[in-house]
Amino acid sequence: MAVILTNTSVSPGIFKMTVEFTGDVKPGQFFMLRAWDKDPLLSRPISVHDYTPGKLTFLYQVVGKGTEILARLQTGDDVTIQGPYGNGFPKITEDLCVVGGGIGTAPLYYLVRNYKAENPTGKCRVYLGFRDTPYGVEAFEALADEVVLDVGGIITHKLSVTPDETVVTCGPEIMMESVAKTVSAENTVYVSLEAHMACGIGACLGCTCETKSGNKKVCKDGPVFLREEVFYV
Amino acid sequence: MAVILTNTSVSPGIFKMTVEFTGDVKPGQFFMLRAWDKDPLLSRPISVHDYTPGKLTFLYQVVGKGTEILARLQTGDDVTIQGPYGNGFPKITEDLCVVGGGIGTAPLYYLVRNYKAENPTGKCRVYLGFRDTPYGVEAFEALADEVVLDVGGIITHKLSVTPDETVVTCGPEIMMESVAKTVSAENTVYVSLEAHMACGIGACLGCTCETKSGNKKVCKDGPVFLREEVFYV
Amino acid sequence: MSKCLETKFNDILFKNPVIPASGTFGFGREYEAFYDLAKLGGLCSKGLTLEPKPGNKGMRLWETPAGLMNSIGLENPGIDAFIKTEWPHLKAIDTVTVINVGGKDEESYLTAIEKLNAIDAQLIELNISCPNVKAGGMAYGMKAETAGDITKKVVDISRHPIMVKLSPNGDSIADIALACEAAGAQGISLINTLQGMAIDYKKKKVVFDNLYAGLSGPAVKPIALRMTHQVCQTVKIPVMAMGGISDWQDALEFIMAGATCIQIGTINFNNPMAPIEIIEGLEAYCINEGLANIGEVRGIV
Amino acid sequence: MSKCLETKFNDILFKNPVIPASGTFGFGREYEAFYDLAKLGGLCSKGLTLEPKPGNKGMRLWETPAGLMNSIGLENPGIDAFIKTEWPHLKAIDTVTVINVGGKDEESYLTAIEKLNAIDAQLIELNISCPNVKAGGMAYGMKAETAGDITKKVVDISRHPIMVKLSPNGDSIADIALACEAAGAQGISLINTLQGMAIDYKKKKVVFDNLYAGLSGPAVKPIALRMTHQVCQTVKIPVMAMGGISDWQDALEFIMAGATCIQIGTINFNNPMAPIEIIEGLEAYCINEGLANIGEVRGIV
Ligand SMILES: Cc1cc2nc3c(=O)[nH]c(=O)nc-3n(C[C@H](O)[C@H](O)[C@H](O)COP(=O)(O)OP(=O)(O)OC[C@H]3O[C@@H](n4cnc5c(N)ncnc54)[C@H](O)[C@@H]3O)c2cc1C
Ligand SMILES: Cc1cc2nc3c(=O)[nH]c(=O)nc-3n(C[C@H](O)[C@H](O)[C@H](O)COP(=O)(O)OP(=O)(O)OC[C@H]3O[C@@H](n4cnc5c(N)ncnc54)[C@H](O)[C@@H]3O)c2cc1C
Ligand SMILES: Cc1cc2nc3c(=O)[nH]c(=O)nc-3n(C[C@H](O)[C@H](O)[C@H](O)COP(=O)(O)O)c2cc1C
Ligand SMILES: Cc1cc2nc3c(=O)[nH]c(=O)nc-3n(C[C@H](O)[C@H](O)[C@H](O)COP(=O)(O)O)c2cc1C
Ligand code: FES
Ligand code: FES
Repeated sequence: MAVILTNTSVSPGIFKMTVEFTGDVKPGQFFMLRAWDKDPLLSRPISVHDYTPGKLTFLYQVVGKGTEILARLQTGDDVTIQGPYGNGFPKITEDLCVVGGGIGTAPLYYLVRNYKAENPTGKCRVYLGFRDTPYGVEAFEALADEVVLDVGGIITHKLSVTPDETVVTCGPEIMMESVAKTVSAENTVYVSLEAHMACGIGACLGCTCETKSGNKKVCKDGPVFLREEVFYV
Repeated sequence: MAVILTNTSVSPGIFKMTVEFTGDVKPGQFFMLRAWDKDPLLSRPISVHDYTPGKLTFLYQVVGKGTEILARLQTGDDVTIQGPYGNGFPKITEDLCVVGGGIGTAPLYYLVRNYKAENPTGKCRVYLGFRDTPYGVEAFEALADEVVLDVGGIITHKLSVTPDETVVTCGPEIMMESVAKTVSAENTVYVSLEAHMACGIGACLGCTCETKSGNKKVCKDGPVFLREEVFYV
Repeated sequence: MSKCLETKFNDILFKNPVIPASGTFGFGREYEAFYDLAKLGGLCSKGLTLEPKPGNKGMRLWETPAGLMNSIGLENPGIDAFIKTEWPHLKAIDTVTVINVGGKDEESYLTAIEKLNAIDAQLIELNISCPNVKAGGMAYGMKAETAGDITKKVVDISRHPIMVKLSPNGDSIADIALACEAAGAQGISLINTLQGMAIDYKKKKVVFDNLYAGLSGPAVKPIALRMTHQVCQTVKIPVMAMGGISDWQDALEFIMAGATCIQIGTINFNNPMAPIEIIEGLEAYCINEGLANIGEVRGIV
Repeated sequence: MSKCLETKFNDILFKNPVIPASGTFGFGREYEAFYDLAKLGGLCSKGLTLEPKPGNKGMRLWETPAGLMNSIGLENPGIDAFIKTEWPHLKAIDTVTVINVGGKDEESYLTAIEKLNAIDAQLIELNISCPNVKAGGMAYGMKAETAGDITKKVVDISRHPIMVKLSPNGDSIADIALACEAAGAQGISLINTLQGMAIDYKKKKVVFDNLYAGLSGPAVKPIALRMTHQVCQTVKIPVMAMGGISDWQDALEFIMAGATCIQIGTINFNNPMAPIEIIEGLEAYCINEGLANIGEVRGIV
């Protein structure tokens, strides 16, 4: 159980929720959220959008029953959160190029903020693609060295990566696949996958994805994978 | 859909909810309430506790999942109400003696208030029995000619009915049966029954009770019945 | 209303494929307060038996997670009273009335069917699947052989087309459907309720006098959808499917699984407007998808 | 902890009758972060097969009203790897480990069982009811005859007691249980998942590559409770029951229906503490009701 500090709409259909939480939380990790009993049955995996001790933030899109219920919660309400789960992004010391699409930008903010804190001299460029109304762009602009925004187009058309950048992408699968295929094989590319989840902790084997080294669990071995493991580029 | 004007606890586990509603509402009728989707599945039958045009009041006890959800609703929230359903109490012109037990007192308040409005010279006596903490007693005292209160005992032990009183009882079945058996056969006695309900409108045949004249539907033919019909006294 | 939902079930024309299910809609009267019944594709009567039946004693309803258990036990006024007091009203409604018939033995089925020959009904739903009456009903529906047998006898004497309503509690439902088809059934409907049990732990007693009872509602939808698909893959006669349908998306899934029409049961209790919302939802779907008729997506999975 | 929950399943002593169900608990490790596994009556391994299995491709999970459909397809490391990497860890936990074994044909069942003879397991759960693998599994569990056959062969060569896990999708479950008992099974567990179907109407496609999948969770509880009651009324060997149990009240109802132990499946995903809360709830119940042992209410309905 966590107490909700704020939960407000930041764009049509997009909500930002901050809850009380203290513990170790890495960028790229996620929590299983619920604020209901048996309808729906399962908890919902939501990435960490930002974290400072005491304050854990999620950015989420309302797409169905679970996220609709989350969106109706108010300051002071309780929400059950389990986590943090998942491997999270590895420590990045090279320059960083992140490519986010839609709500896939959610986990990238904490990544960038954390990267900048750990690599004060590192360079970080951000590509953000949205189908219609963009959100969260200024937050990235306040942190990153460069932000390229695309609305309604295909973000990978604008993408150009330098040899000393590590690339991290999160968004629609088709976008991540395109990033994985476009970026030179010399660069390290991480993708953050999604899968329907029941347990979130590696017990049900429901979130399996095929990789070069056999089945992996998105919830436990991921959600962050090296491009080579999952996209046969 | 109705908008909640107030919804507050009036005693441990007992809530009073007032919603916006205008229409014809008779004492003894009930509404089917819901403020959830599929968990629980069915709506909950709740009697009219009081009504003036624009303001419909329920008095309910929290006993399970449905009433728990109702109890959490707040001013301004929506609640789905269907009704009014059921026959309600018939027009009473004799003196009135009501015998209520626990939350069974809920529909009796509107009955007494209405009786007094329609029969300014009629006499109305009220017996109220509670297992532990009583509630709503002053409201009855403000209306009735006499209020007999019993806590922790058996209300029918105190009951004595005059020949010119019509008796109305609502409460635990064992109490209603005892009233039905105690009161002289000369008096008219009405009981207000409960049954698990699905539709509330007479379509599912789930709320049937056996009567002298065959099966009756508590939701449509009742919930108010003549004692002779249902208790074989 | 456009014609995009018009559906033929053999040669019976339904203005849309949405029909409230037997036992959840009385004889329709109660729902007239909510909407004009002529908007429905059809409606299905409460299960009728030859003789009036008082139904089961004791608790009749019990809620379960996303489901409802019932043990009504076919309470009904009997065929004669139905023909006298309900049929004139039903007949006058501009929609298809499906007449659901149950029985306790061969004779009671056949006599009931004969009596119905006297009225101009369009479709009879032969209920061989009610789990809530001890003698008869589901007994016929558990095995292909007995289901085929009773179907043949009924078809032989009925002047109305017979749609057999199958039980999900017996042997392979596709086998049973096939036997009914071979016996001359002109349609299949499914599923009736799943046999379940409830215990009141506080009272240390079973809830229903009849021990087991029938489970319906959203909880059973995945099972009903699987069975619908199995039957639609197996028989050529049209199928009227039901089981947990609560919105137009559910209805559409059953149509995609091959159902010609769909019935709406338990959700009527939760939302009396459900059938109308489902009709409107399917219509909007056709328009948005550019379908001239909903039939274009029937059986596409 | 008091002894009011101690339960004997034949001569195996469980400190309480609560056991997480196969496939919902991995090999236990993941839940060690939530509580000490020694608090459990026992735990049940993921379904093991002779050879490692990658499981099914495509979507594996789909939520339904109060239910969950899964199509994992028995992904597991195989018996050898299990014995090597998981068993030492499991063995060290002070609780009963039930080993769940699936197979694709007689030979694979028998070889798997032989390999397990090498370890000191206490109870084997013979899975003849997985609806998610094409060859084998449920095929054996649909009919009394085949279920009895494979049970007999397995019992003959196993040095461990065999509890057969039954499918709710086949012929009369009581008949199947009886056949397994006659074949020498020392226990029955039930139910495995109910076969269901999901369609993604937006994609106009079935959700699962394997067409149908297994339904579990609170939605199925009334059906599981009925089947548990039917089987407990029929066989003399002990029954380990499951299907939709989500709290101690549910668990108690299964015990009242006659189950000796109960397994906790899908609800682990919804509430990882569920097994512990159920144990505590049952214990409080015994105290409040003045029961020296939970067995006093077993089978009382
Ligand atoms: C590791 C991970 C991190 C995520 N982080 C975020 C985030 O930060 N912000 C955000 O808005 N969304 C995020 N998602 C997606 C989010 O989990 C789904 O949008 C959400 O579960 C939808 O639930 P619903 O009830 O609103 O929708 P419904 O469509 O009604 O859900 C039905 C079922 O499908 C599952 N489901 C539906 N969409 C997805 C999806 N895209 N991924 C996984 N399961 C899905 C649900 O969990 C549920 O079991 C993440 C998903 C994963 C796997
Ligand atoms: C005509 C009528 C009028 C009523 N008026 C009032 C009222 O004014 N105030 C009040 O507090 N209660 C009233 N009740 C009882 C009220 O309906 C139940 O307390 C309520 O349904 C319990 O729901 P739950 O989800 O909280 O409990 P749960 O026990 O979780 O409910 C489980 C199921 O049992 C049904 N159920 C449980 N108890 C009863 C009951 N006593 N009567 C009928 N169904 C029940 C529920 O509707 C539900 O379907 C009335 C009942 C009827 C039939
Ligand atoms: C209260 C109730 C009464 C029912 N009575 C009948 C009946 O008389 N005849 C019949 O064939 N089916 C009857 N059924 C079964 C429904 O017609 C339907 O097959 C079943 O409920 C599954 O659909 P659903 O999940 O949409 O409710 C009844 C169901 C309910 C809930
Ligand atoms: C994700 C998942 C995986 C399962 N895997 C197995 C398995 O490997 N072997 C088995 O016998 N049963 C398996 N089952 C079935 C459960 O053990 C149990 O029989 C079923 O889920 C019903 O119980 P429940 O409703 O409490 O979940 C699995 C169930 C789920 C949900
Ligand atoms: S969600 Fe259960 S293993 Fe990943
Ligand atoms: S509740 Fe359906 S008939 Fe009364």
